[in-house]
Amino acid sequence: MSALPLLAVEGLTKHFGRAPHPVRAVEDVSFHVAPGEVLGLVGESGSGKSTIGRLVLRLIHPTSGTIRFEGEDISRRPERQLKALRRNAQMVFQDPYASLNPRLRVRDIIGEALDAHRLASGSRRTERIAELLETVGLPAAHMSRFPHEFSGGQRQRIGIARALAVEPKLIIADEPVSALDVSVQAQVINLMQDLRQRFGLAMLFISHDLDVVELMCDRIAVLYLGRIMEIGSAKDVASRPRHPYTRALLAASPKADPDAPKIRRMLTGDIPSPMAPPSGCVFRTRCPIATEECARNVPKLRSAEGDHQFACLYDMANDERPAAA
Amino acid sequence: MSMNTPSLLSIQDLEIRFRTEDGEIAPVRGVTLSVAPGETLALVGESGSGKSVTSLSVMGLLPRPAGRVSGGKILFRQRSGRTVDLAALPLSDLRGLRGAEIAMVFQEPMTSLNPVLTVGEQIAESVRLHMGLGHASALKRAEEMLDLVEIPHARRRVHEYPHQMSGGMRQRVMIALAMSCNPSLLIADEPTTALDVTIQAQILALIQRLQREIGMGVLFITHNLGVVAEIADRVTVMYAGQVVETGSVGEIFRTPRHPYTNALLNCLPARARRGEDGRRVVQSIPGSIGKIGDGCAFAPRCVHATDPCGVGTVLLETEMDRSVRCLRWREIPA
Amino acid sequence: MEQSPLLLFFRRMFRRKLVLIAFLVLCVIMLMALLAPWVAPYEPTAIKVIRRLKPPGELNWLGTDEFGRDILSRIIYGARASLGIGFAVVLVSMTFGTLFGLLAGYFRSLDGLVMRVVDALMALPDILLAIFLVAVLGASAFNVVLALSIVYTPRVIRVVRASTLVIRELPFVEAARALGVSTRRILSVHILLNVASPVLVQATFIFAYAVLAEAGLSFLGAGVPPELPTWGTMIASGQQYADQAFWVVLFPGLAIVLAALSLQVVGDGLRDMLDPKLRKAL
Amino acid sequence: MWLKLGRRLGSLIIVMFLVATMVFFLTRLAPGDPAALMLGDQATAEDIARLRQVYGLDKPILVQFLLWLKEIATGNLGQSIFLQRPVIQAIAERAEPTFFLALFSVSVAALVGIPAGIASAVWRGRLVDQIVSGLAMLAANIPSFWLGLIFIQLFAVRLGWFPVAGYGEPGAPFMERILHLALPATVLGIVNSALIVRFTRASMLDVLSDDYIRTARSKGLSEARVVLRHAFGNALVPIITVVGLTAALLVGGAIVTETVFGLPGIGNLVVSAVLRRDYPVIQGALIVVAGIYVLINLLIDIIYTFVDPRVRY
Repeated sequence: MSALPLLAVEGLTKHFGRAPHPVRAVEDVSFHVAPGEVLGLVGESGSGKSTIGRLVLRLIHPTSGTIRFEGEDISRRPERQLKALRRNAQMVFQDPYASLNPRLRVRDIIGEALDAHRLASGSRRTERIAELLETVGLPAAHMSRFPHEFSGGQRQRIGIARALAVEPKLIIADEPVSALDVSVQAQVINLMQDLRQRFGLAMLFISHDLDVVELMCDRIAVLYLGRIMEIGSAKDVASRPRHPYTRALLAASPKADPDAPKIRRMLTGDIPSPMAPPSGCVFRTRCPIATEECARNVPKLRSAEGDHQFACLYDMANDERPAAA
Repeated sequence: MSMNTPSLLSIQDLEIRFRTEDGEIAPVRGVTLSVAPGETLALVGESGSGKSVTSLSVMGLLPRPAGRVSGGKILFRQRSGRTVDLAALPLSDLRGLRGAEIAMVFQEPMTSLNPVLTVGEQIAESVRLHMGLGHASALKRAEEMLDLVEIPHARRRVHEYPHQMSGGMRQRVMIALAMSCNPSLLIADEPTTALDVTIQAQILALIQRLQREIGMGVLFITHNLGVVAEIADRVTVMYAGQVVETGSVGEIFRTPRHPYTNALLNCLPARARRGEDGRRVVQSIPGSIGKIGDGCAFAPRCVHATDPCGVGTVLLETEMDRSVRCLRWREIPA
Repeated sequence: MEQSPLLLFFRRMFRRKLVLIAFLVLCVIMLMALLAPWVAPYEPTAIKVIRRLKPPGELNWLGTDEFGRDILSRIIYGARASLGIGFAVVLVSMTFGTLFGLLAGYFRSLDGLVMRVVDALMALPDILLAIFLVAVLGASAFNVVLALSIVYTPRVIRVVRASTLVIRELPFVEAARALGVSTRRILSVHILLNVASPVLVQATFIFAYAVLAEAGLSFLGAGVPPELPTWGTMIASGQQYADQAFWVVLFPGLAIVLAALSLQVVGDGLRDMLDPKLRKAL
Repeated sequence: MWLKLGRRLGSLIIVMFLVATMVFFLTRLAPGDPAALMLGDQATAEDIARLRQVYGLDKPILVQFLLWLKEIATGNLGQSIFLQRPVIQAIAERAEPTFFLALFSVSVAALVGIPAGIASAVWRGRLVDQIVSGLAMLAANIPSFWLGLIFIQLFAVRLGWFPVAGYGEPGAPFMERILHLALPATVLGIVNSALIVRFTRASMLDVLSDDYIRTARSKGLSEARVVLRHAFGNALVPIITVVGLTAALLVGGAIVTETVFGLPGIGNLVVSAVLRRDYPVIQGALIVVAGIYVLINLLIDIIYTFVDPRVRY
């Protein structure tokens, strides 16, 4: 990366609850996002992907690790000193219903963002709200309506307009299209692509849907039980996965093509509880190539080529198979 | 296939009405579909399409007294060979079929099992009712069923409560419960939607295996086109309470006839195409399901709609084993 | 779609006829209380010994009490004290209950302390706590209000806290925090606006409870001083004459039932209307 | 589970401590010197001073508080000013009528309330529901003392079926006691059934809309089995709570009813103590009543572990 990263996360860890059995939601996660770049966080439940998003925005406090935004460590800052972060990083939520206060009009929902940072007032405020609504493809006249008068897709647009109001550099999009129907999902994906290009937004795009992530993101990080399994460019991760979990995840996602090969290789068993993650490699209990070695040490991320990294003792691409498998 | 084999389930021109605060609505207004023995029919649609309501009406589980079947037939061929109209069957007779010949698996494994009864008791209850087994042998049967759905340590887990199991395990229990009396028709209402991808794959494989072994017909309700491609023999697509197209899974994905089916497939991120500026863009369908008026329900969002689409009733045209509800399907390039 | 929210509110609210009737009854009672000097046929304190314990009739529609005072007039004046005390209790307990409920629900550090105090207050039956408080504070209308407010504030705290706990986890609150909206605004706009409806419903219930409790206290002789006519004191002083003149006891009691019942029905109507879960199920 | 119960026990002890604190300090707010009050009008300043010393009233208030806490922790609730005997003894003498009144009332309330609540939930919106809900609403808004007076007029004075008031002669047979308790228990049963009906109805409605009820129906079970086994089994926890709390609150909350019916119970004791400003008795009664409430709460928690497997494991 030539440019200074917009966001750099180092050794980020979050435990919920108290010892002896805390929920290990996020464990030693490191990544960075360059200005204007979209990084996808993919994983199943318990992978910690949403927790990472909230940690980055400091909506919850990290247990350890650092979060640098534009070079400044914000991981321990008190709320009072987070004004700049709140201006520069925003969130778009999964649930288009619960993410808008049902008692406020659209005008006030978006206006609140402007007020909080004293960005516009009076008639300039109204103008700006109208402008934001039009940016996300809603008529300005809708500003005096309440959220319940909109469909799911329209609400999601309002949520995006609210996030854009402070002109952020980074958007954390937490499953922004998962609750939407396919046809509406496509509308919102395209809108986010447009906005990204128009405003040069960087994004942390959190999703469980590999297809959506591959479409939206420049790079992808695959998470399992709070740890990064694999990280690299979208193309590399999706078409040349190096980690057995990534491979399994890709194989398990049904393709919308009756001629595509049916799902054959399948992971057995359940995702372990984040309260009692397996020792060593957290994936080993379901891994088709796990060996005794895997229980001993947590595998470090290692480089495949370029900035494509994966955390496995065995490189499936280079036939580094364990003797037993 | 459905032409030659007599159907197991045949829904004809079904209409369902609900009383609401703002008057009566008809979330289902013209559903025609059929499931042959041993076949999987996927019923596909987005939210508000009426697919779940349709499935509930087969079981007679519409919320009462608000909802009712107001038109059409739900013909079901019983094991005895007799064909009955489930929509007109007295509730007491319908109860004899529920769980015995028609079974259902629901979307939410976390909440679909009774939290205060062990999973064994819940399966055994059904077995005792329909198969007339005693307490001990019913519990034994429950254990066998857990084994059948690949739950490890079935002997021990039969005495566990739902909250002691993961979502995937609970969905297996739901399937075991549904299969416990060897139904000839299984209705699966979004059975994998609440599950993670890797668990979804397991459950889909399980349902397919059981279907092969037991030979039941499956009505599989889903919004996920990937799952449809994975599991279905034939597909029925619904939009705004109506069936708009039916065909074999290959036909639907390769040569969709209804503009909605076509547009829906093109909304998939996997079908994104590179635009002029080099960006990959997915197609989308403008707007959302709005008020349903005269004419074709999809017309307001359809790029091919012309004036005639907005008036009158559009009928479901059936030709061989494909049907489509569109005035212009012959003219529209696939 | 564009309809006056207030109109919509009333249309929804009064879909059930009973709610409308209760609301009207309540309005009539309140109007009578307000306009007592003009509405009441007699002075409530006018003693006429020759006409003591007269049954309901043309002169005294609801009969007279042991001093020959007109029962209807006393009920109308009694409404002032009974409803006035009830209303005051609602105001006080709503204000403090909402405040502490919001704080306890939003700030985890305050929660333990506030809720233990609430538990302690609720470990005593309403009437026992009230009678104790009045005994310590001294019997006066003000102290009755104070005592009943202390009794009912914990209920409001519980309701507000429970809603706050749910609402503060909702994404729109998270969104506000991510925007850097001040905590005060989050509490006073995002949370307060959304707990307003359960609080409003609770208010009507507490009004009814307070009217009932005040009557109970007065009846026990631990409420307002007996010379002030309230529905409770009327029953208390009439009690010993009930054998000869049942109306002395019957009518003030009916007044209590009518007022409390109307309040509850209106509260129920409000809840049915405001509770989206119930509305969807309709 | 033991951890949970232990934690619960801890918070209940804190609650008791807070009740004691509140009772002690609020009593001190009361006008008048307790010693002067105890001795009556003819007391001299010397008498009062001596008594203050005997009762430790001359010590700093915090010390008094701690001493008092120590006393009540060991079960000594002090001496009644007017009854000339220990408070604990006065309360014990009054416990029997209160106990049976609470027991019978809560039985009446539960036996009427639970079936009515279930019926009204199952036939929601139908005539049964309208009647049950209507009656429950009415019952909730009848002052119990007034209903008591009306009942006395009707069933005791006019019809003569039941004794007008009191608890019978000392040493009277239990049947006679029951006769004396019949009217007050009915009154309290009616008034308290309202809450149980509404709670049962609400929990049943809640449960009936749960997903597993649909599952139970999809198995082909009869509606009776769905309602009684699947729904009621799950609604049991909130219903047990409300029945238990009703019983707990009746122990000290039947004050007015006890007064109307002249039952020599704890409520009656409190009322006379209030009227006589017999603070040790008031304090003692409050502590005992709160203690019973807290114990019943603990009992409810223990019952949960039998009813709900989610708590057990």
